[in-house]
Amino acid sequence: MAEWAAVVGIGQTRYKTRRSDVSIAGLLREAVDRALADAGVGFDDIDAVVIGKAPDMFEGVIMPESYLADALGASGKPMLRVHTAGSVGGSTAIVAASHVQSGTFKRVLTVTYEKQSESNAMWALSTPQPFSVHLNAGAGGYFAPIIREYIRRANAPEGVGIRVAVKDRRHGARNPLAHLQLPDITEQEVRDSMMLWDPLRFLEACPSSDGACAMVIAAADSISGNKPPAWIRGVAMRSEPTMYAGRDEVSPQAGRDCATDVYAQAGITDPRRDFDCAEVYVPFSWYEPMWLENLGFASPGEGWKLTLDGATSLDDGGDIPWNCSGGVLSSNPIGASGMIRFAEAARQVRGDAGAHQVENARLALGHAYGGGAQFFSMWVVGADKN
Amino acid sequence: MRDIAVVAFSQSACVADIGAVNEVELIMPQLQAVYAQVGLSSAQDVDFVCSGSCDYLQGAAFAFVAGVDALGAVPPLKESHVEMDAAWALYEAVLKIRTGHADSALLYGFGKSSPGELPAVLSQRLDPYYLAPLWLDTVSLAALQARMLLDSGSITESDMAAVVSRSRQNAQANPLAQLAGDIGVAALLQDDYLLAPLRRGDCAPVSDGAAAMIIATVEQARRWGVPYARLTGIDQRIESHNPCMRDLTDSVSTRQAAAAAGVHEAALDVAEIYAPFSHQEIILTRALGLDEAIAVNPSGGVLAGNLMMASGLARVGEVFQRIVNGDARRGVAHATSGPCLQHNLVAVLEGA
Amino acid sequence: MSTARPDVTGIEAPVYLHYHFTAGTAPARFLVRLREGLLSGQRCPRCAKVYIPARGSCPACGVPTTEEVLLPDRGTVQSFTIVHIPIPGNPIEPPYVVANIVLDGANISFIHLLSDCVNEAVRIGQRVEAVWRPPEEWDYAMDNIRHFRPLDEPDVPVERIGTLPVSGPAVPR
Amino acid sequence: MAITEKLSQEFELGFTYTRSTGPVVGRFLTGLRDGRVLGIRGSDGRVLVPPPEYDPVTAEALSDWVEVGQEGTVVSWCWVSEPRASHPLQQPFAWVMVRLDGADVPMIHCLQAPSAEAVSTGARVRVTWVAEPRGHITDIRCFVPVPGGVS
Repeated sequence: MAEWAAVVGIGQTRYKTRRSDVSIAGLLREAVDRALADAGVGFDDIDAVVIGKAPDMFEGVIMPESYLADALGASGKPMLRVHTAGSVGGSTAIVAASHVQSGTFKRVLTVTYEKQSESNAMWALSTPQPFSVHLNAGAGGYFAPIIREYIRRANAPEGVGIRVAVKDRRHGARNPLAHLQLPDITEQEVRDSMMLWDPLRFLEACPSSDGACAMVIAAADSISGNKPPAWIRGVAMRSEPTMYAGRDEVSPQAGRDCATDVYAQAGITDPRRDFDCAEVYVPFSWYEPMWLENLGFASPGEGWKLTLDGATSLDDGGDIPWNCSGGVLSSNPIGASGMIRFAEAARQVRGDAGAHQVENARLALGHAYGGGAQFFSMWVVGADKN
Repeated sequence: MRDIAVVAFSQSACVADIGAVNEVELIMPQLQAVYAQVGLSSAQDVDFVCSGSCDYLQGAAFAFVAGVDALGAVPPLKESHVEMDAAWALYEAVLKIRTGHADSALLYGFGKSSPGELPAVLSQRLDPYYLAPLWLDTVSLAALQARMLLDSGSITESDMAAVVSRSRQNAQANPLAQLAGDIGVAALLQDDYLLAPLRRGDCAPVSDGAAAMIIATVEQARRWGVPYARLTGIDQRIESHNPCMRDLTDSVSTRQAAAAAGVHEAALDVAEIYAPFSHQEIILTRALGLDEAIAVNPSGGVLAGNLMMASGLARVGEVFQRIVNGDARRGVAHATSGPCLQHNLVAVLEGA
Repeated sequence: MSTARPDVTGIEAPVYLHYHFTAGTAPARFLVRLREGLLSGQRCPRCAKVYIPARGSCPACGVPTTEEVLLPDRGTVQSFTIVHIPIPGNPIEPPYVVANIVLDGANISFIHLLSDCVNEAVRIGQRVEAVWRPPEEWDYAMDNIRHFRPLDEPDVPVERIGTLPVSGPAVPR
Repeated sequence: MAITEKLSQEFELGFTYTRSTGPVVGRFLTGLRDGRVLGIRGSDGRVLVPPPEYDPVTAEALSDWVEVGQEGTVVSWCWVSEPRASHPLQQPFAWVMVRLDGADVPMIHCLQAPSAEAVSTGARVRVTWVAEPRGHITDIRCFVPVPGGVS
């Protein structure tokens, strides 16, 4: 019943620790201008604007769509602001797609961002509320025990996370937009980097970046631009509580259900075989093998073997390259990170991924998650409608 | 496009300070109420859930995440969130149903505004370089807007007081209202200014609370066998952020949204308008083209109680209830967001 | 004249907001009990799982929880991490162990410090007990329990973590 | 079981954000630091102060700079009888929308006046500066009435 929708324009900023040369609006506009140019359209051609970002406390601008309306050419148009924690970049893309898939709009501009350098993520994510009933040990304090449980359960060897950390940074070195440019990174360097939350080392965690990512999503009768469209073959979101009795934190049901849903829409039966590549939200190295299993690319307990076999590496000629752009481990403007995954998946099937292009990519997965690995959003994009 | 129906609505009483109640405790009674209206057992019985809230009201990042604990999201739910009034969650859900990915949706909005100082908090919603550093607050901006209307001769302070008087009168029939009573224009004009030219009565009170709604395709509503109102139009538009760039005596985006939502395609008999300040009700009544025969804010509107992040959704709910109760056949609901009516949503509801 | 000064490229924006926070009913009940030296959870009326600290609902079932269950201060390590970096607002000197601990009789873990142990010997399934501050220091705060420490008991098999019955009386420490 | 003790406590949610301004906002703030008020010309020819980075109508980037006067006319005002600690003035003051001479759109700042009765729409006011401007919107300390000035 849904109308066909496609990505016809993509724009990203260069990701950096600190973009001290632009305002918040200027940062967004850099991505937006590139997306519009890529789509060959102007603001007059846009029917609605959908903006997403993670908590307002990162920049201290409350409900920033108010202030950003002018910079996004939204005057006189519908505007929506999405916030679903770390998965927000993905869910924003899905909400934007629904504007078109619903038959309500022809062309929608969507953008996500984080100007992390304006504050401190550690502060914003652990603001002091009185009577807290939980000890605060930071994001790593939350995720490291889950990783430890994965390692125990899968009986995984110690070096898997290190392998991912190196692979994604080498991928990132192919992507001129990536924040970390570490073409010569070695496993020894990762191993020697400071242990933060055992078993997570400094170089196994994502950086903190400024940046924005924008897309133009259009209906089938409104395709524009000089590049092929990336057809949206399926979209899905799932949420579950942060904690509940019996919850599988290592392989959350919300992630499994979300994948099942989006694969069914896109006619995918064997993700490792059917996809040509995937952009998956991996902010800590060990989440690659964990998500390989959660997303059905590997059987439970087997994900780390794909990683060690080089199956996910573009450099090693793997059959299912993951995060050819460098992934979250190479660039992490939190509110935009999910949309970057969705946009990079679209770049691959448009054949427009430059030095990190997977040859003849026809079908790709974009994935994001957030909160306590409880909010999931995914889409499947293809070079063809079916 | 698929026809969509509102099938259930519930909101909490508007109270100034709800005290020892957290997000989950605030939301859950409203969810249970809307499930009961439709005969559902939980959020598992709808296809999509979307909520609206704002972290800064109570000063904690990710306020909405705790809200998920009220849902019973096991197995996991198709769920989304807007950092906006839940009227925009309704908008997102309508699009979702139109795509065919859902036949029904649960919406909720919640806000516990009492912990913070709302005007100061909302001052940080303004342009972060020119306006927010002045700590110019929303009440002051509304006062500048009111002055322009008064200076233009298009309203008088008595007109503003008349809006407040009618709100208080209407609220006497609304057990959930925070401010109600029989108070006349002359008495209201005796009050001192809070922020001249605004008196306290001209400004909505700050309320804690939550609201929830269930919508569905008309086919699903019939299958459920519950009374419903059809949502025949919904649209929302934003304007320039800088109040100085706009004609503050009008609401252009409300006019645009009203036209797109088809407000004037048939006669109306009720309107629920989200006007946090008395003069804004006059601006909006004019922008919506409402004549005197139409009952405006029979609930008392937000001047009688303002559930931040849920008041917009509650306006839709009020119109729904009047249609289902047989008090009205066709009505318009309005929600606003941003300084001086920057962003407006208009929905049209009709009897089945 | 000041024209020789470099152009302005940035501003500082102090955003300081004041709040009067009130704990929710369920967290307040947990904290009031904690001040008495008791660990109080809530049982879900639908699935019978016991949550501590409870938020006032069973997150899995979406129903209000009201039945109080007092739990002993002994439990099992569900997982853990050794923290090597300082955390804002957290005065503990790294490295230290942060563990997800499930109390006996509870079906959910919470995070707390694990001390009086060899960090490298901490393991999933390890038995632990609370070390309380002296009663005169008790407040409405989780750190009435200074930390947990290992118990000399056999490890709990992984598949049984989070399902153990109440192991003994819940008494004020 | 009925433990109803209410636990309440004050807390401050605070951070000093470091904002980079970009070229447009930066040039305006540089102007303030140097005692000048700069506007920018929009797509419809109107002079806008403070200068938006992007045109409110077309969203195009703007760059046609215009220096405007430091006197102007009150377009609207309201009276703050109880200033907050964060406000630029600590005695009762007015927020004013002022159309500076040479500008087509007003700007909002505060006005120092002895009482509400001393403020009126149409009154002439002028900028006063802080002693040590640093490139910030509050380098304009406030507006003050121009003696005898009525437009």
